[in-house]
Amino acid sequence: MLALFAAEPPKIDSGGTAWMLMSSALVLVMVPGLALFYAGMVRRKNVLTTMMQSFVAMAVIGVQWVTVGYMLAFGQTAGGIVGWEPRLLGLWGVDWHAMYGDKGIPELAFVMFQGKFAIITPALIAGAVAERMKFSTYIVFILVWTTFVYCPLAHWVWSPDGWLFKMGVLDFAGGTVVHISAGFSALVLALMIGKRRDYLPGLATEGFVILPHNLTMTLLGAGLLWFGWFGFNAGSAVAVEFPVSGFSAALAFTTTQTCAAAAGFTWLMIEWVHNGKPTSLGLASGIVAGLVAVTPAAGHIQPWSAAILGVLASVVCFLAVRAKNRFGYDDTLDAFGVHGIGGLLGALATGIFCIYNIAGEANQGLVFGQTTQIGLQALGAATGIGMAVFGTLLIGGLLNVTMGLRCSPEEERDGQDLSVHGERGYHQDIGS
Amino acid sequence: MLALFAAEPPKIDSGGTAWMLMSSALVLVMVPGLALFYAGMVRRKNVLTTMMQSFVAMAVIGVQWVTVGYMLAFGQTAGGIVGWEPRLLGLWGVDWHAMYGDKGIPELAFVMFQGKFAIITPALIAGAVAERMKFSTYIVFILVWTTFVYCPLAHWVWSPDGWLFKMGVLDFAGGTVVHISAGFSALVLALMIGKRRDYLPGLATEGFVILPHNLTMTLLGAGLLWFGWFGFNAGSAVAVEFPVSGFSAALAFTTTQTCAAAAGFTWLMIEWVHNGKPTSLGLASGIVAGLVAVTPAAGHIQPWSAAILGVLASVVCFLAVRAKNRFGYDDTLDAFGVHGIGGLLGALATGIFCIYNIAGEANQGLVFGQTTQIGLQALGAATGIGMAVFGTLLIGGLLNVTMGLRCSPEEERDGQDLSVHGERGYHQDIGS
Amino acid sequence: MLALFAAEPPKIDSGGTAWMLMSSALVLVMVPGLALFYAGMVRRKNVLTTMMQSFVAMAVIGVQWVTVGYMLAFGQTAGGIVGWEPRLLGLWGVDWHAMYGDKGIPELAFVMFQGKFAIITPALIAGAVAERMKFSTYIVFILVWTTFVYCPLAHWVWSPDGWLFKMGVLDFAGGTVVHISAGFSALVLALMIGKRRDYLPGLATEGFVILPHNLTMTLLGAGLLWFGWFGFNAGSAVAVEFPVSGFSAALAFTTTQTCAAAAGFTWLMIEWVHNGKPTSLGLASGIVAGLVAVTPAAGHIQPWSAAILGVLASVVCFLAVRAKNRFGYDDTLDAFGVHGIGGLLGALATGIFCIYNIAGEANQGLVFGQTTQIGLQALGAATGIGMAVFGTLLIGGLLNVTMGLRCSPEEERDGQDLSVHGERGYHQDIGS
Amino acid sequence: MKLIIAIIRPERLEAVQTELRKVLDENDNYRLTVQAVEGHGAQQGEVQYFRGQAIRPRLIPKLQITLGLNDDYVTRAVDAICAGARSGSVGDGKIFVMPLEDCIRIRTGERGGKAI
Amino acid sequence: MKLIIAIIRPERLEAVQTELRKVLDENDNYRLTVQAVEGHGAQQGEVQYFRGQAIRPRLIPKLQITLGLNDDYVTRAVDAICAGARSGSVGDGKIFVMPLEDCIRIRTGERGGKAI
Amino acid sequence: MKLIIAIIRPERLEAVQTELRKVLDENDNYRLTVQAVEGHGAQQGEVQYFRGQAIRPRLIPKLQITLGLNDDYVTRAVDAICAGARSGSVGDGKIFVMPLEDCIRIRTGERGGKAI
Ligand SMILES: Nc1ncnc2c1ncn2[C@@H]1O[C@H](COP(=O)(O)OP(=O)(O)O)[C@@H](O)[C@H]1O
Ligand SMILES: Nc1ncnc2c1ncn2[C@@H]1O[C@H](COP(=O)(O)OP(=O)(O)O)[C@@H](O)[C@H]1O
Ligand SMILES: Nc1ncnc2c1ncn2[C@@H]1O[C@H](COP(=O)(O)OP(=O)(O)O)[C@@H](O)[C@H]1O
Repeated sequence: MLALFAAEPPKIDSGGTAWMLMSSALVLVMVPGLALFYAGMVRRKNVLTTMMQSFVAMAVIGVQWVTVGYMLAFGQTAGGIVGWEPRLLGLWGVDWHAMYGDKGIPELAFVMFQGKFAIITPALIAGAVAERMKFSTYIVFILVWTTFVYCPLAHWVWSPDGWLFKMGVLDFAGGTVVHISAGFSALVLALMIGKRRDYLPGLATEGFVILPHNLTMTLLGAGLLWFGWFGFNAGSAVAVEFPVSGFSAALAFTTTQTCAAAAGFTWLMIEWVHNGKPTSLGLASGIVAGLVAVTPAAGHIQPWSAAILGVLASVVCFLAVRAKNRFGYDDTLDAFGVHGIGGLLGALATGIFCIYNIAGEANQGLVFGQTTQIGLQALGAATGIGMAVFGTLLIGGLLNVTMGLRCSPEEERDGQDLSVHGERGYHQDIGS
Repeated sequence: MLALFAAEPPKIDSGGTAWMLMSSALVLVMVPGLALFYAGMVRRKNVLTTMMQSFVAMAVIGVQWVTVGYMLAFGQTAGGIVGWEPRLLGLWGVDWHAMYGDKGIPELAFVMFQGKFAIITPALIAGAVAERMKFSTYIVFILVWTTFVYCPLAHWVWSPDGWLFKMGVLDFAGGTVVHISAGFSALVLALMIGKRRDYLPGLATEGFVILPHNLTMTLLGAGLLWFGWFGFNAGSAVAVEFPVSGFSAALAFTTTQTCAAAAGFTWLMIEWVHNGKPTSLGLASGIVAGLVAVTPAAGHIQPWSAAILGVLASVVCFLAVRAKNRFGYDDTLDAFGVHGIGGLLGALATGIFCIYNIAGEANQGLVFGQTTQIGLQALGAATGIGMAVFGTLLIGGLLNVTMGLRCSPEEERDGQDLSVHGERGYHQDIGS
Repeated sequence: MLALFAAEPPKIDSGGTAWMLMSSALVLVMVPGLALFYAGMVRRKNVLTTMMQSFVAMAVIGVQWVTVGYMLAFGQTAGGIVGWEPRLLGLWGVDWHAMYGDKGIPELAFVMFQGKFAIITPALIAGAVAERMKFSTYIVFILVWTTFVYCPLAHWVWSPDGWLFKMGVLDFAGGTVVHISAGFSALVLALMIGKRRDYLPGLATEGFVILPHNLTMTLLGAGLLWFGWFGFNAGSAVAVEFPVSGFSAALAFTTTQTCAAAAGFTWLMIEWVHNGKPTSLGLASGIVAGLVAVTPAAGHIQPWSAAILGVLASVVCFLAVRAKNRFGYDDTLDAFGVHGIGGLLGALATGIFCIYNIAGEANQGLVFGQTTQIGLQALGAATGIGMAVFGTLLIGGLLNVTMGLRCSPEEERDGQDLSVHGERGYHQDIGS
Repeated sequence: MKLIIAIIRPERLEAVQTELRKVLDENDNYRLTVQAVEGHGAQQGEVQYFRGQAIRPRLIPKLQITLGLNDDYVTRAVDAICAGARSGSVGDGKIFVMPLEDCIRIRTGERGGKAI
Repeated sequence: MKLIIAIIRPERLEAVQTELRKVLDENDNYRLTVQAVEGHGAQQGEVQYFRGQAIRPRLIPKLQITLGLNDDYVTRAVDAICAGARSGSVGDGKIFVMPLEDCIRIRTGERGGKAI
Repeated sequence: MKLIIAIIRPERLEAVQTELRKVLDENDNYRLTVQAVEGHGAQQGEVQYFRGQAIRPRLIPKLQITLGLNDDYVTRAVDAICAGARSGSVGDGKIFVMPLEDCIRIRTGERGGKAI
């Protein structure tokens, strides 16, 4: 049957293509990973709705991406603002023999890889509003948000025509596009939607508390996230190198591993010194904080920088999470404290440690005495924050007055699993 | 040490080989995925025996495949009926430096990839007879069924000598060989074995009910299935293209993702409109239905066709599952409704949407005005159904009169975990 | 941006690199797999501390490896004893464009792959001392043990300068370096630390028993271990062949699959005959025993040898686990019985079945009438045992008198989750 | 009024409910409360296996039924529970009958016999 | 002394505890014991869906409160439980009041009223 | 006959069973029923940490023991429970002694004292 394809000389790099497909699969498995990570921390009555907030993103954004999302983010630019290339609608005009740029991989492989990023980003936001956001509104929110906030931002930063890309802002695997945008949107949404009815941080030592119902789920989730993150970060070498599975990928893999390890260890130690109790959730939170922080920097920094970044990530995110308790807003699962702040740290750290800039010039980080890149990074981060905050205010505000952001008080009290989805996560089967 | 291999000039395509190995591993991880998917839906007292039905297939068919299975399915044909090539027994005569065809991969990589398909197919059947099939009989059943139903069918459809292959039937990754064969066998076996003692669908709204004991397991299982399915479908490019990780693989990956997303979303919407309750199990069921339906079509259709197929898959499988309640047979976890019907839909849809046929001629689907391919697809599906139904009637009938298909009433009442395996899935550790 | 890399002609084998990165990720996912496998078998009150024993290895050894571990194991040799190449400290002097040997992969990819082995090895030991080892001491123990036992042993066996390597000892993926070293250290540590307060094997049939709290976790863990083990074993082809994803990798993949399947089935059958109860834990234990035993042999033996080895592995490990009950020491989760004995069996079996030796000469196994290799294997295993036993005695002894090996009796009684980590694995959320 | 606390085998709940329905259900759903408990008694623990070793947990899973009743119904209910729960082997459990001084239906505030 | 056993809706525990605190807490934490149970009664089971099929489990999750009290406090406690637990719909549950002969505080060995 | 309901610390069950065995076991296995409950009282909740924040759940895990006894054995059993369950710190729990009117052994239908 080979004859079928012989007409077209094989320009494919089979190794790079294998790595792209595998990386896409790895990013997909982060979604159940995230579902477990989040769901373990909520109460039994909300475990399914919390998992669904991740899973439904696979369904909804999975369709959105091949319909319009890919075009908006990676189509030919309309004035540097957004992609606009009608032949990409529904991937209608994408020949399945089309190659992606000069990277030796099919365009469809690139479409899929990027699609997974679009799926997981809005799902991160769910962590901030878990246990109270209305499910129907959530679906509409992630659809609109991905279309009007994520896709343009991805276009600005990652498309060769994007204005931030052209200025030289670095974002290897999505510190700004993914984590800053999700984290700051999470904060805004959490503030708009208000606290859970029984969230009383001031009384936390006096008895009114909400406890994670199953931390083994959260730990397994963290493990799957770490696993999948190698695809997320090392797969992002697709943007910078041929072959895709080459030096950049290996570097990104190494910094990812190192930063996560250092951050996990640091968070554990902070807790040990601070409370005398090194918690498993602390270890998992540190791992995730490290993974977030290294994301924008992964292919641009050296392993030892990644170790330092890991330490910083846990210190900064630990403080950010504590700040929540001081300010009293209810970011249920710390989507802002970990993704927003961790992503911001990573974006700036890329400017501090980077060993080459977008033009390929070496040693551009602050540690090498250069200040241009960190300025650019700050600009990129600020843009991401602005886009996230205003976009979410607008979309959230509109949805608030139309559909309502919040489930009913009874649904919140009884748990959305039963009241909204007609299911319970667990049944004891007494006598059956 | 390189010298060792230098004598043999490296004809290996390292990228394609990497993708084949990875795909094989991905298909293997579908087995624990399936175990979780199924086990979450049964009652606590049967959780381990249900998981074992999947895991034991890894052990039993894992050995069967390298012993005789590979030979029967992919050995040189004995009259187009079955493979018969004694040197393949125990892989005895397979030189580990042998290549598989012109695809640049070691033959052993192909053996392993196909072996994983042989493992998961009979494990699918278990879903229909969960909570009551006798464990020893189950083991014998899957062994005999794989040998006498699965292997010949794989030979007919996938071996270049197979009669269905020669006629031009398309089955990219196993709609007929895997899902139709498993799904229809599941139906037959469920009918032969009868309902569970406490399965009373007519009273479902009056109180005698069997509830899933842990839906978070089922959701995680669905996540792992989706993840592994990329290996299942995109790895199946091994049959059609060099390099294995090239355009076909990327296309299959894209259609798999798109169909699953569309189907997941559709099932959720059907439930929302129909009952007012969009369930997590519905979302997971839709995802699986979409994955099943796209399997035979994955590398042969366009992404937009996959989206349509996803919508169809959920509509059709939703109705099939409801039909069960009307007819009153007890397909415990809907192996027939999802795999049998979904696989049949996919096999036919391949004839509707396919963009090239087995000879490489373009635009052969019904949507392009061609009717030959859909006829061939119907023939393939009918053959698969016939083989599954008669094979299972025969094997099941024989086992029924010899070993007995069903566990004892006490074992069923008390759960097989304790009575058959001497274990309980969960212990509360009161006071220890 | 390609220009950046054009100066350096691409010598990278993209397929091999993809496989190395993927294999590294697969070995990482074994760590959550191991965490689940172990944690399911302990009581609820220790579930988090048991999972943390695996996860913390990712953090601690993750940092150790890039700091000193890689240098000690794979740096230029200091007299064949240990690696000593200061430029490798903190990977400071590793240019990210450096290649690893003649294998066409970046050196960093090799660093990462080997680093995952260093992470999982000490985590295996935790199984023997679960539910009673002091958490702080555990962290120090794995750090010191990896540095002074694992790294030198890896140097001896795997570094081209290592003395065991030079003599011709075969250890494809770590029978001696990983499983013997971890298993025998586990035994020594279990003996030093003593039994759990409520471990009374003599009364096991009279009512004082410790039961696994969640076997579904253990089964899922076994599934993830099997999945990840393909990276562990087939990825180890990096040591012997170019391209890395070629014949050796496919062979190792095949023997891994075959041995695990045969072993899983054998253990199940032994239990069935012996107790009349084929348990799910038995199936999982057999799978793991098979995976352990095939590890040193994976790329050196034929598939049929792997099947025989699988049968042997379950017979031998089943007996070893029973011996524990006779001798009365408390190896909580049978780290010695499965990893120590299984690894030893595998190391010797490599000498029995191997089809080529380190010099590339064919048919060197005992079954081909050659005795040299099995002698070498015995030497390697004996060295591994000696190193593990003396190293652990020394490190364990020192830690015993300084930090104490064991948690306090109250912590043991109440569970370390609450007393040490300030968490509970599960909350019922009564009324919230 | 009496309060009955009965310990039964988990697999007998269905039969017990069927029997109780016959004697307590008067065009209304009879009422009862169930919970999972673990029991120790003459019955040997169920044999389980852990890595080839036979073990018998000290405590065996049981169900506890709580049932508030007017005096007239006590004998009938006790007989029904016995009928449904009896297997004849050791471990069938116990029925405890206790005096009940008052009973209040929370929804209405009704008290005594008519609130049962 | 009396022993009160009350069956309530799970979501009402918080309110019940708030009410009990008002009448039982005398510069000391009032004491109570709670457990998860399942109840059968006039209330229809909560509707759930399984693959498109509506099902109503026979048993509904409830909480059981156990409360040992001196006689003076019984009326107040019963009223407080009713106040906190009442939703007005079928399924609010019951309060059972039983005679309590003795009460021992394990820590001190104190008996009777002062040990409650 | 009496029915004893005792609330104890989970980690004390082993000791309580050992003590009860001494006084109740007369060449027969003594009988008892256990269940997991949660308690509220003078004892402060166990401190737990959630993302760096110290929290104390309102309810603390306890075990509840149900024990039907003939009158002669009550004092002994109470003393045994106290001996096994006492740690001396706040939170040791309570023993409630209630009148038991009847007891039926389901397996045999025996009633009263000999069925206990
Ligand atoms: N006096 C008792 N107090 C509390 N529970 C009891 C008592 N007697 C029996 N039980 C409960 O009944 C169960 C069955 O009792 P057992 O002695 O094993 O069987 P049988 O009642 O048939 O002789 C026990 O496991 C225990 O839960
Ligand atoms: N006589 C009783 N004995 C035991 N439990 C009871 C009794 N009456 C009510 N209950 C418990 O109270 C719950 C609520 O009772 P139900 O009849 O549904 O509502 P209501 O009391 O509002 O009429 C039941 O589910 C059951 O657990
Ligand atoms: N009057 C009571 N009614 C119900 N449960 C009680 C009562 N008194 C104590 N308990 C139970 O006993 C446990 C211990 O009581 P607590 O006041 O904390 O300690 P102590 O009894 O040592 O003073 C409580 O958590 C509760 O479960």
